Amino acid sequence: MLLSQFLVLAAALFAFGIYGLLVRRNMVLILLSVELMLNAVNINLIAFESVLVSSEAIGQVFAIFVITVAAAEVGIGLAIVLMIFRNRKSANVDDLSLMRW
Amino acid sequence: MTFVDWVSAPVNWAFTIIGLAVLVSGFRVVTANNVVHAALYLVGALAGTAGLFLMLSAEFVAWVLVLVYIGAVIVLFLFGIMITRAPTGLDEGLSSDHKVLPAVLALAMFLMMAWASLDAFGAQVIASTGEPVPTEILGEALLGRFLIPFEIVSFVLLAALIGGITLARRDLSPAEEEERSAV
Amino acid sequence: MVASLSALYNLAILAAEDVSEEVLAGDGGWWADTAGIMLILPFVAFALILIFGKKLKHKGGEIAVAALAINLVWATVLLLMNANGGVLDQTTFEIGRIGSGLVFELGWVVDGLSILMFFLVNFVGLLVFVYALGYMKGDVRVDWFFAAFSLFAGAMLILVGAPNLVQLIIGWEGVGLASYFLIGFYWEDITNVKAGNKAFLTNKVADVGLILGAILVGVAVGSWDFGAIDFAAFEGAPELAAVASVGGLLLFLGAIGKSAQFPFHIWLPDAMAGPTPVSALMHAATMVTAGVYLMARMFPLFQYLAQNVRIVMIVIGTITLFGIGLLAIVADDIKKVLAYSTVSQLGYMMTAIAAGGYTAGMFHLLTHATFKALLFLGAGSVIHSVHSNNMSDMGGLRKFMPTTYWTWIVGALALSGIGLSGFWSKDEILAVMGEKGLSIVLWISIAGAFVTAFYMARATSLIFFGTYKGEGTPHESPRILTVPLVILAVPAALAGFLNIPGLSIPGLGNVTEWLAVRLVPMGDPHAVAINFGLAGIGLGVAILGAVVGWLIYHPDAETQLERDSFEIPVLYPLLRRKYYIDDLALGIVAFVKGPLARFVDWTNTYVLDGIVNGVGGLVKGLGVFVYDTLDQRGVDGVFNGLSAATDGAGSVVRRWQSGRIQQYAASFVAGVLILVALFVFVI
Amino acid sequence: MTFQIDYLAIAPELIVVATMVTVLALDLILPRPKKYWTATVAVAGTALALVPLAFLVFDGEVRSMFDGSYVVDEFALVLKGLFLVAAYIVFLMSHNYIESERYYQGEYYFLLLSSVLGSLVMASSRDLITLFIGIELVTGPLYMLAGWRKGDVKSNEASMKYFILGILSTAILLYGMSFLYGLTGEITFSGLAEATAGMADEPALILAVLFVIVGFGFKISAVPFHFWAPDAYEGAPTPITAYLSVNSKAAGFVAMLAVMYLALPGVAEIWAPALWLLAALSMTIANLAALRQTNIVRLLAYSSVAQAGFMLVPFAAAGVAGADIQEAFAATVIYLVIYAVMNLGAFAVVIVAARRTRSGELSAWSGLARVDPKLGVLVAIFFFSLAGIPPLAGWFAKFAMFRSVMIAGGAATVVLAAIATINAVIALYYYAKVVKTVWLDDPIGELADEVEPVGSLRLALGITVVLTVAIGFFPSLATFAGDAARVIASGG
Repeated sequence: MLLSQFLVLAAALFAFGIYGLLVRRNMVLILLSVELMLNAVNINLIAFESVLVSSEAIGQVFAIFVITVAAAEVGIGLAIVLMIFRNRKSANVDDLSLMRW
Repeated sequence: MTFVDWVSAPVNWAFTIIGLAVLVSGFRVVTANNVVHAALYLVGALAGTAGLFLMLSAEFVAWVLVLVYIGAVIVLFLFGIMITRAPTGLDEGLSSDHKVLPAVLALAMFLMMAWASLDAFGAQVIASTGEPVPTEILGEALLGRFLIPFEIVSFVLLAALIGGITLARRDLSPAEEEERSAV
Repeated sequence: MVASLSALYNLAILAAEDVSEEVLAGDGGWWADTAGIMLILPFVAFALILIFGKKLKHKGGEIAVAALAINLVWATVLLLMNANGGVLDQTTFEIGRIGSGLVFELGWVVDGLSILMFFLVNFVGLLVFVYALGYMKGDVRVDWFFAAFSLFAGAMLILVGAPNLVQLIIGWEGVGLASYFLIGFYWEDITNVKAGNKAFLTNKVADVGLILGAILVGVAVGSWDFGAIDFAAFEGAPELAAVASVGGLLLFLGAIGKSAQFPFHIWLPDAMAGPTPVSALMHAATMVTAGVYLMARMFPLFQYLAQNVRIVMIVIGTITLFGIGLLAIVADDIKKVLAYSTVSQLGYMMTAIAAGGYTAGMFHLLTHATFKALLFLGAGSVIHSVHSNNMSDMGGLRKFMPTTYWTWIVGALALSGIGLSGFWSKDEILAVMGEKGLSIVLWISIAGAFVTAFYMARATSLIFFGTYKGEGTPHESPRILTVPLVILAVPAALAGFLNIPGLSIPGLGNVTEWLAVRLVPMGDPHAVAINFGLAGIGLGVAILGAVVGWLIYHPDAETQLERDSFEIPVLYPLLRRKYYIDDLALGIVAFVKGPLARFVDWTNTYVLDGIVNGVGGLVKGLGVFVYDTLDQRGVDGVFNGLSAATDGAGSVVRRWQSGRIQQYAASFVAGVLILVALFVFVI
Repeated sequence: MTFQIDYLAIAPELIVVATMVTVLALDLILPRPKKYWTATVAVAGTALALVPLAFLVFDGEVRSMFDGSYVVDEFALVLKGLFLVAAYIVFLMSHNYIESERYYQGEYYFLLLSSVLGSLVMASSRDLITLFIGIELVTGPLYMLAGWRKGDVKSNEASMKYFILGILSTAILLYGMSFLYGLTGEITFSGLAEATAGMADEPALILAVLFVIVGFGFKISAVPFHFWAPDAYEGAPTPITAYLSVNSKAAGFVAMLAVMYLALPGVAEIWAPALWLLAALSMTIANLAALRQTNIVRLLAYSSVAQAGFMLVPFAAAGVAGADIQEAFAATVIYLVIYAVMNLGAFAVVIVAARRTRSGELSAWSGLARVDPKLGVLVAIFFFSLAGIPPLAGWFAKFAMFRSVMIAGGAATVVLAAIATINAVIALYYYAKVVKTVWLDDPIGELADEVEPVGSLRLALGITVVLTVAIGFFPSLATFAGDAARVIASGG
């Protein structure tokens, strides 16, 4: 296996995530896109680790931290979605553009 | 490593299959016109990723991914989708109409990142395959050298939990509150 | 108390041994050690006025006066000590340092230059404060007025007493802030507020130069201490030499902002919106001289290293002294006449210092401070009496206000350079220019002297001669206003004798000797004898200007205003057509009556009047042109245009904030891409 | 491998943790009318955490744990001090604000303390993982606190915008960090510094470094990663806005300083031009946008973006010119400390004034000084200080910034200095506009009756005013911070 094949795959997933973040109107779907991006980072970390083989498995530890933080972010994000939904009966982000200029 | 070498390794066949599945699922996550489908495609992408992790001797992380994401986070997502009563059927309005610029930006990002990856690691071969990193090492690292981030990340979760509950719960109206305190 | 005195002394002794016997100074003893009290008292007064001011009879004015009175004791003692042997001392406290490098210190320097300024600020300040007690009586917010005024005096003393550039900048900004408060003092009127803002912003643009220059010079020398900088310049330290031109230019930029030199002069006439005592003290006698003072303080830098900057300084100064002086001819507001005059006189000082006339420039600063304060206070007295700033509402006041009138005459003669103090100091500037071979500058300066005398004659005629055109009956001002006028008239008349070449007054010496008490020699080419040729020309031109002005605006009550109302030189004779016809008719009658009468009348009508009117019209036309075209449209236009442009750009930039999160995210990603692309493809 | 834990070194963190737990427990036990005790405990805990900090400062020893991943040195101590004091002031500002609007108090203080804990950890972290977790703990709670006014749609919107751009930047930051690890096999700063030296031509490293900069650029709200700032500032509760603009921004700067100077000093040719660009853009764009703002909080938001640009200047200048980075390090930290003080003061004034005028619009502030001169003086002090007018603290910040630029030298640096100069003048214009409105315009509209601000708010105002004026006259108060920073930058 080549290291780069994993990295390119991760890059593609990351790009999908960016695309989703930019086009999705529903905030839950935006969160899904972000999960894709963080997952791409994890693939990077694990792939690098399998090459570097550090004594403390740093890449894998890092990935575990990323997964944990990602879970926390999802919790925060969903709480914000619920709060917005309660006020506006919609989870679409482009409905919210009161503040500008 | 020549292409023939690459093709002749069975593990690369496995990679191709799983990788394609991950890519397709990932693509559908951001394009599906059904919210629930999008979430389920994410499950697919994550499961594929876990498979890749197994190939990369990261057994523990793979199972963490399955447990945390597929077991918990996706369920959370589905709850979120249900509660916000987003249309669960086909819905063309999930994505905005302006797709060209985001697509161009995302493609440019991809080309940039892929180019940098190939440039730096183009021919690097992953030597060790299959042999999982002992969980013991991870455990010692987490509770040894990375003790502080390990403890701190628990506060990240706790804060997310408490803040999330506070934000998401419905506030009682003053009347209800009085009623409750009277009880 | 951390006194870096000993180090300074070593330097001074070193300098004295090596190069000059001029630096012979005592340490000033107790009086110099405690001179810092002058820097602190006005701030104490400021605080006390804010706290107790409302309850006192004069709303805190008495506190302000008391503070400056005490200060004046110190200033006078130090002045006398300096005149009798010299005082050179410095006291500093360290307040901080950046690493092992630059040290921040506050304190006070006592040398010839600062003592002169201490005396000037406190003496003129005290008189103006006393005057203000009467002038501001019954006005709004009197306590705030005196508080801000004290703040100003304190900041000015901090500025002139500064032993280093950092403290000078603190004082510099302080006077700017106080000035802002006081110009906008009558804030009920929006134009006053605008004037305050204009002054503040114009100054701020220039201050950037000062601060950058100070940092540049300070970093190069390794210290902001004036002693260290001056000495480095004197020795030609290579680090300083490398940045001297840029640093000098930046410092000069700061100086022309504060001293309202072209093209930063635009703020000063507008600043006349403040109460008249403010104009007298800040916009004539002290604050605007800060730029000149800075140049004098940093004189060795320009003298020994940044010589190319001096050319810029001379050009700016010369443009100012003549071009802005012309504007005084067309102004109707009495205070604006004096304001333009101030700018023009500051141009003289700046040019003199640039030309190397350190003493001449500072001497003119000294005399100018006295007579210009006198003129402003006189103007205030007049305004107080007729309740208008416009000369077209005055006239004939000579009879109603004799004290004001006579003191004004003293000030006007002094300013015009006819006999009194201004004559001596202006002559010294002309002598410096002559000696340096700056013939073009010299002739422009002489022309400027003509203009000065001309507009003073005009103002004097319009205010004090002719008939009264305002409302009500004017009356002489109360004593509290006239006594300061009389006191100020004395130095305005006599200060010139303080620096007559070769004359050393027993017990006082002369200004040249006072100012020579500096750490390093100033190299002033002080004229050993009076340059009678130039003095004669200067005096002659001034008298000519006064006479021409007088003849145009002489007290012909009926036509005085009419004579002042023309605007374009070609139209001028047409506007006066009636006058010509009358004269022509008279001439015909006279012709009939007799050849002699006819000849005299003809000469009078066509030759003399023609010359007088022609010259006057030309000068006036030039003034109108400069004012309308260059000043109002040109310089102001640039500033207004700049502000409009930034405003416009602001509204464009603002639109990018569309409020839509996904556009933000797209910008975010695009930012990443552009950043990376820049690196890959460009760098 | 076993690791020794130096409990004194992490005592401030432990005290904050204990305070968090106490706050949570108290919130459970106390009846609603007594919930203000949670605030008192939070304030007291923050103050208490300063005690071991003082011990550590006097001790002066550099304490390093976990293989150099967690270091308590002078630099960390100065910044921890800054974070704690700033948090203390924010708590004082929150006290009445949160109580009066019936927000959840216990949770509020718990979340804010979490964020403080994150910043403390960050100041000491010397590897990528600890730094990342620290920065997540700083921002995570803030996403929610920005939306704390649950019923207010603007607050919802603030929370949403901050959150979405926040996770985008986190993802990009992480991608960059993963590449840093992949290229070097190191995550400690010292290891990275060795491994990256001389790798400046490697495109993957360029990408990694730039991604990391982008991640931090979001935290410090540098243009073009600043879009969230004005909206989030406007919508969030004002004390949170103050916290966002001071603690959160400072945390971003600390992270950036540490990573660039400690982990990537060998590849300054990558990050320096990038920072140069961000600095120039931030100052110019934000200042121009600020000119047109009518809402006072938005104005302060743009001002804080512009100030971030000023703070980046020494950084960029030293890197571009290849000059000694110690001075730049010191200048940025000095700027950060002074900025924190005056900006907190400005927000405290905004809270008081908003209560009087019942509006966040600048026009509502017209003639405020004539009704309430004390408030007018405070407005003048803080806004003039932000504008950098001597003798208020702000001048010294600008001064230190310009000085470090002068030391750096070089053509690109001079251009940046010129841009900074022009922007200093533009900025003066809108700061002066605020003061002008307050002092010179005619009062309009109804003002609420004079309510003496509560004690805690007055204390907050008092602390910031005293510091703003005192640092202006005695800059050595702030140069201590710079000296500490210089020590770390020299590797000592």
